[in-house]
Amino acid sequence: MIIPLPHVLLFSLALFGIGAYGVLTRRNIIGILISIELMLNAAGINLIAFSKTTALAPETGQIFAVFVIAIAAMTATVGLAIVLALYRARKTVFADEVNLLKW
Amino acid sequence: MTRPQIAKEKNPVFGTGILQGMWVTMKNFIDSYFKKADQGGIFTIQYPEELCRISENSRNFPFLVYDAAPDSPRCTACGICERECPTKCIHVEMAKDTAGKPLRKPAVFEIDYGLCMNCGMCEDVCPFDSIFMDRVYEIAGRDRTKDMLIGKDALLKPNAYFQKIRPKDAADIDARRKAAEAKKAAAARPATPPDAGGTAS
Amino acid sequence: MNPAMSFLDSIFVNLKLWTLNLIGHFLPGWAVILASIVISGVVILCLGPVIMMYLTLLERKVVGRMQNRYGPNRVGPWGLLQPIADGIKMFTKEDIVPTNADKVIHLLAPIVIVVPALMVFLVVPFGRDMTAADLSIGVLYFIAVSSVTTLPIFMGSWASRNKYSMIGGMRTAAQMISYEVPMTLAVVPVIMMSQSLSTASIVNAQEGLRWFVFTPWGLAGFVIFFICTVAECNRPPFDLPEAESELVAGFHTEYSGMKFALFYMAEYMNAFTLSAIAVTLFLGGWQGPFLPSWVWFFTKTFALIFAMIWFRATFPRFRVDQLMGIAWKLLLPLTLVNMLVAGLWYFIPGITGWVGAAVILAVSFLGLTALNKPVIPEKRVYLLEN
Amino acid sequence: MDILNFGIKVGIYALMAGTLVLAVGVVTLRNLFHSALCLAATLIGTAALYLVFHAEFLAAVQILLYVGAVVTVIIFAIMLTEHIAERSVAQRNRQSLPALLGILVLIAVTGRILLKTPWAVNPATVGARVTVADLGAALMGTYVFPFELVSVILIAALIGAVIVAKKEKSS
Repeated sequence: MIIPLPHVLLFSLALFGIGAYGVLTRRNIIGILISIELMLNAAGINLIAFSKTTALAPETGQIFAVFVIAIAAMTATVGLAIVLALYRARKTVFADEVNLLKW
Repeated sequence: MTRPQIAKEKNPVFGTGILQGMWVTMKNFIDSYFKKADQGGIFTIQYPEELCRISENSRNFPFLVYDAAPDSPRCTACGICERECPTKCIHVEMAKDTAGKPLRKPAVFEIDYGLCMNCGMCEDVCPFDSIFMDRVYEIAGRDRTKDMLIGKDALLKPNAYFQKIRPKDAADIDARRKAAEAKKAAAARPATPPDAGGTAS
Repeated sequence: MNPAMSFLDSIFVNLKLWTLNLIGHFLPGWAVILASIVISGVVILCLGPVIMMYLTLLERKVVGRMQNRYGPNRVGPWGLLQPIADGIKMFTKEDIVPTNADKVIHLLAPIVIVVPALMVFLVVPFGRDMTAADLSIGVLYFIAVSSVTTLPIFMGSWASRNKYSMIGGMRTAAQMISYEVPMTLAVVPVIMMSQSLSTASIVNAQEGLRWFVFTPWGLAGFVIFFICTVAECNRPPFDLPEAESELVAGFHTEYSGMKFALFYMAEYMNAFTLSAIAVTLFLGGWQGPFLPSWVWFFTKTFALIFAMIWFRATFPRFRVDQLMGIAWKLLLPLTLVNMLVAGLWYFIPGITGWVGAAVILAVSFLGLTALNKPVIPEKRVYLLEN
Repeated sequence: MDILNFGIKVGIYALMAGTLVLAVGVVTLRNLFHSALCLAATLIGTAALYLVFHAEFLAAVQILLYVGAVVTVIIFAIMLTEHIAERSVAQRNRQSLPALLGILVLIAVTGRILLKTPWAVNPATVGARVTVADLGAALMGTYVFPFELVSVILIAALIGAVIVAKKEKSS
């Protein structure tokens, strides 16, 4: 390892925090999806960093990072399909305007 | 509404149409190196080096014909062409000798190629078979008043040139002129022709 | 191989080693490493644009010949200086930015598009030991980097604020994503057989005349890969994103001068690198008898580029539904069958495997074409309302 | 070699900082298209970080799938719904400040835990180079069940996306 592990973890923590902030504050659903991608990415960095330093088998983390990427791709496709359907039905992409099920 | 009948596919095997199309372009590519223009090769003409073959009947701007020497043209400065020209692009002045007596040849003969519309009226009306339509086309100029105004010296071209560019017309005209001259000579054999120098060929 | 040939074969490698030795005499070790990177980088950075310039000339000449014309032949002997004249023209043209354009992205798009186009050169094996960086994931690197090309096209089309650009960008997205799938899957059999992702070892696996294209799965894979290649670099007949007759110029409608030149450059460099990768994967790369390795490589690559130009001169443009149909309904299933066939061919030795593989491929191809009968759209009747 | 090492180290930290700046851009930029582009740049930065950890395969997959596919799909969706996301419309809800505070607390606490934890670095793992073949063997061996599961979910997502986004035929 050329740089210490905690630094990498801090970096991915910051990335995760930024993503979470985006999820909490964005109104646009596509914006929320983008922020979720950031958070998943932070998880991927963590997996890789651990697989390089503390893992028992070096490939474990990479395998799970592959899974994370696959899941992220699915999130994007299904989420965006829902956004498009929503846009077609209600002419909006803002999360707080989709409040039909709100009490 | 009935659906339009689609023509039966000519190629039974999928993909042969594609290959046929590709063969057409490939043949063109190969032919462009090995075949002449009329056999399917390249027919582009490389302009400044080689010029277009112009058909005999092509016409554009008028010029004057002389027989023996440029200072004795067929033109008699009668001014018919000047009068008949629809765009008035011809300007003729008759030459005068030192005594002020008019000679039967032009002193000034100018055609404004910028005005000329290539109608060929001058050629039709000329009674002396002097003015004909030329086919030069590399006459671009930078100034439309100066460069397009063509003077007598540039307009005068020998009969040989006329025979070269329009051999059929030139032969007809020469034959007619010869016949007319012979008739004239036969009629006035005792006397010397008044303008022998001008029209003898 | 006689000594003269081996000298010619490794002339560029030796030149670089000699230069590095010279530098090693004067400078410390880290500078030599740096210089090694810089030399390869500079060669690639020069090679890319030069190849692009002469590809434009080649294309214009060949298309001209196919249309019974000469093509450019005025500037310099045989028009050899024409690309330079074009370059000067591009440099001196006015740079127009639309008023409503997103200025920053409009500027960034043509710059960004050149980066992946140049980066792909890194893994191209130009000859024996002539790969700039023999990455262990070479082929994947190539696929990954070339997939980024969609992004700058999107940037350009969106930032122009022009409906033609927008439609062009949308079409690009659909087309490039669709054709990436069969392209990647067509590579899989090659990776299965050579058991490596590195371009250099893939070429080494095709030693002698055992090029992958001479096997049933290799031929099918090559054809599929090449079709996808043509589609990936938006060349006719897959040039819907920049269809002149429908979309003016597609995503680069609003670009002029040097920015347009950069788009153009990226396109031609992509055409070159994609052909080069096709050669590497299926046509044996630099392998070949008698001639130096790099001569073989460039001969094969330019043969493929010639084929691309040939397509351009021959075929009319696809319709959008046909384009998508070919990618998803014909090429994708065929690549899946091809992977299976490659496995069978590997485990059934001798003539049985060959014939079996060929038969399976032919049958699945015919079956797929039969299933994909061209749809004749219903004739539309527009009733006038009264 | 010291200078080279130092340079690489500085480069890595600069890469991290740049990636974070771009990530901040992703969540703060008003124009969604810009933030999607920032996302692409962030993902490329992360891929470069993967290279630092000698995970070349992951880096390539990251670029191929994220930048090549996911970001493209996102931009596609942005373009299709674009005229809604105009400048005049508020792009952020009213919980900015609480969210910021909460995130800062989260980062502070977790960061402290991170720094305090004695990480058991496995020297055998640090030295190991994972090749693509190793990954393939692991995927087809130890992890074959999750692998198959992911492929099933992928198919489900594919079909689901098509069904959800399909335009219903007007009767």
